[in-house]
Amino acid sequence: MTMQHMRVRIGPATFDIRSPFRAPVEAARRLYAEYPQGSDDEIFDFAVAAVPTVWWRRWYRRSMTFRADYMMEDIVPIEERLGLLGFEMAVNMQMALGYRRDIVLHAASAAQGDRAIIIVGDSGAGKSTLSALLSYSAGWRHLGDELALIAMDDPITLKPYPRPIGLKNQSIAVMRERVDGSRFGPELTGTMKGTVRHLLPPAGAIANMDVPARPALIVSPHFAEGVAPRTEQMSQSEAYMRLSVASTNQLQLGEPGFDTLIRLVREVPAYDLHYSDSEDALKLVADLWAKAG
Amino acid sequence: MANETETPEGTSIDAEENARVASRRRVLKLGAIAVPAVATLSPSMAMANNGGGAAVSMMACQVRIPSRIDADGDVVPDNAHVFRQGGHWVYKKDPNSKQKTRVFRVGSNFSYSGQQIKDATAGGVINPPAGVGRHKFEAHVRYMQHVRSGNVPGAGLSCLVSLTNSLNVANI
Amino acid sequence: MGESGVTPSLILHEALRHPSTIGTLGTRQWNALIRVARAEMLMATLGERAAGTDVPDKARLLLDEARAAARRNHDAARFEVLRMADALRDSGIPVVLMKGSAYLMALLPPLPGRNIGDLDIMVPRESLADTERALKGAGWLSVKPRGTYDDAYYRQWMHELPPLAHEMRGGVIDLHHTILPLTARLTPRPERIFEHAVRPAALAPGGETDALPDNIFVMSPPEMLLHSATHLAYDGDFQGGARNLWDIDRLVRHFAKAEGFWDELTIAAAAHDLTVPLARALRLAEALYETPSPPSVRGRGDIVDRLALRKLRGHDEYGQGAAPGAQFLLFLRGHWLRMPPLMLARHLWTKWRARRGEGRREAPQNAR
Amino acid sequence: MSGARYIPARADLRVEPLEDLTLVFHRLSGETHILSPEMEMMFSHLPDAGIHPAGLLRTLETEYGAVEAEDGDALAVISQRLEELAALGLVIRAA
Repeated sequence: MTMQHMRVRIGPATFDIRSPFRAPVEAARRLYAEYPQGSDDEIFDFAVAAVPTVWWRRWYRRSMTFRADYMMEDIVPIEERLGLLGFEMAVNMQMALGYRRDIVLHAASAAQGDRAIIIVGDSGAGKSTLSALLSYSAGWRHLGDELALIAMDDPITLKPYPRPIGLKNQSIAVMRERVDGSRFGPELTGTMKGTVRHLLPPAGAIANMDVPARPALIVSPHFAEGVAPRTEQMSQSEAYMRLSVASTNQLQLGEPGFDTLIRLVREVPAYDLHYSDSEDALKLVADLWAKAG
Repeated sequence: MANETETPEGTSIDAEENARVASRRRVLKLGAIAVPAVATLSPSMAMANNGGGAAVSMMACQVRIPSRIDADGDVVPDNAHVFRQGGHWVYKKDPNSKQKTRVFRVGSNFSYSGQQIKDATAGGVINPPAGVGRHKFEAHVRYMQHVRSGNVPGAGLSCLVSLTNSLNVANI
Repeated sequence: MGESGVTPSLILHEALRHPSTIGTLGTRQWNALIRVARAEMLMATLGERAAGTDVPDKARLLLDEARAAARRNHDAARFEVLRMADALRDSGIPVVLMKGSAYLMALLPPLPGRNIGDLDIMVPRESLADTERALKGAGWLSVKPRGTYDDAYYRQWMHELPPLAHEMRGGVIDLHHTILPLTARLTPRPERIFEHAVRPAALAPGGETDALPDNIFVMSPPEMLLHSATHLAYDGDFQGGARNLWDIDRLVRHFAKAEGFWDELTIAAAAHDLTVPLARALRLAEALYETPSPPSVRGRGDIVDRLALRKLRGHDEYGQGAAPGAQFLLFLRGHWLRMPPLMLARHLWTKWRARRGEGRREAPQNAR
Repeated sequence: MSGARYIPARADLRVEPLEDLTLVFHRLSGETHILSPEMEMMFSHLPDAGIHPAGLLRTLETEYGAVEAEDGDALAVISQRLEELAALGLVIRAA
């Protein structure tokens, strides 16, 4: 089987991506063209492969499943045209399940100077959109839209993991109004989350992906039609619970993981944000950011 | 959980604080025996969840429901005029509208355990616990969904997190 | 890799045996070694073995990450053992720790880096109901397998009850009363295991372990090795075989230091009717890790050895299995060994139907 | 049940009070326990040498004047709470 093959580094982790299917690897190559390409002469972190579900599916009614270093058994087969999405999913899974050097948080993040905001929330709460707006409309440095890496050091730092931003459904149009089409990946329709389109972070975010930042504000966005914009501060223990539950590995990191989150919620204020409109969201964040000093 | 106004806040109570507390001769009121007082974040459960975030043990989880909740899951204000109409309790939610909203009432210490909620919403189908009518339970689930997103303060903290998954499947 | 004829699996086996050799590996070989070690659940073990060896920085980072995870795993596993021991303390039932938890509590050489999964324990068959009751009283719940077939199947035919999971922590206990399924054609004698069981501290180097109640035991050295060997040779298709053989290698090298060990082992193997699986395990351990054993105990290789070795050595540089033919034959053999043919057919049919049904129900929403 | 003595496993624990609730990290299990104010208050009043439920009740009565339970017997609630802590490994039950 001839394999298409590429290596790419995102923040601290290098991925080896391969498949006998040409199209998804080529799509990944295009999407990641601005990222550092790993070389063959380097030890990489995780291998991810898209393989045919059954051997003849390579040619007929093409569908693929994924193999990787960390458990991928449960992934449902994906049509060939959505292969790029499968890679993204598999890459994230490796970080969520296998990466133990930092706390992996299911959160978006962005920075101004060396100070960062962490955006936590359930899928669909508006994390990706808010982080895309911050970086493209408010001049923030994009650190990541899906996973935030919190180093268990003193002082606590956030390591950038600036993967392409996974925009869904209405938020694609919201960002398309603001950003040139050349920074968008292909439109993937009919996925389990509706229509998905990747947006490359601004070039500066990729160029500075080894520059950490210090967390200064934690927000949890709640987008809902027709609500008046407002913020509410979380108690420390509530912030702890939200972060701990949003983490894929903190509970498995033992006392250093506990210690880091305790320090984080003591040092950094956390707020719920309610809004129905992206301009309101940006204004709420700006106000809190000014207050966080 | 113990009522907050009747319990001390800090962990270590020094002698002075002791004397102060003792001199007030307060009554320490303990919570009901059946309501667990610890919530646990457990790494093995996080692992069982396959990396999709941790789980809080459902057994140690309690959400108290306010005595008057309307059909939208909002708390009925104390000063609202609630009256009976057509066999139901209702009130005018918007004073400028003629529309009436149904009100569901419970006793002062009514709560659900995490397990009850989990059972009642298993498989994405609402199946109210024994003794709770369907409409009332749906209103309560709506209330809990608000609580989860921080709209209503004061419900059991541990439940905010553990309920997230159960309530997500309840399509209300 | 092609250039030297050394497969990625062989790099791993060699690295475990002689950790100093990994200092000479090239980048491509390192990448292959990491993939295979992860696939075989031996990454942390490799990290412990290579602790003093000079390796590339990135390799050190990945090995240390795995070691740290294994240490956390050991703490959590120790906690589960202590909770279980506490729950059964007053029952008077003798409890034998099996596999990983035995190595953990007796601090035996397979331990460093070894991942410990569910807590496997063995009690006398007549005490099963009391044990289950005591554990349920302390928060463990029967994990109800879907449908009644599985539950009945477990209770009637297997060497363990349906697993018990703790309601708060989710930790799982597998409760055994013998070391092989009742349907297997070999019939080991569990009562002998209880007769010869020893306290964990009796095996621990230095005798220092956690204080455990008087009714908690581990198997005697010959029986611990026999159990590990049986587990390898009978657990289906040699999946995870490199890890199980590593356990065996470490146990053999440790226990064989004692005078008369091989004689005791031979007697125990005969008493349990486990001479054949023991011999196979020793042959495969020798092939992978040069594990020393007397030729008379080891016996002669056969076609199953060759299939097993093809699979054990067949990982590609991404850790994927590359011997599908051997894999399928071994899969059939695993089931054949454990069940009479008619039952096997019924079992596979029921499993297949259940899986199909599940697939249909779950496919549209399985969006994790 | 009230005959047992309960000894806090403080050496295995790291207790971190936050503004509102107290978190307890248990090193061996890796679990994080969030104590309600009532539970935290009982836990912090356990002497290192251990105490019977009745003894803890007396300690609390000395401190607060009176102890009442929402649904009846304060001693039963305290016994139950200590059992909850023992089940989690935060206290050790000694005969």
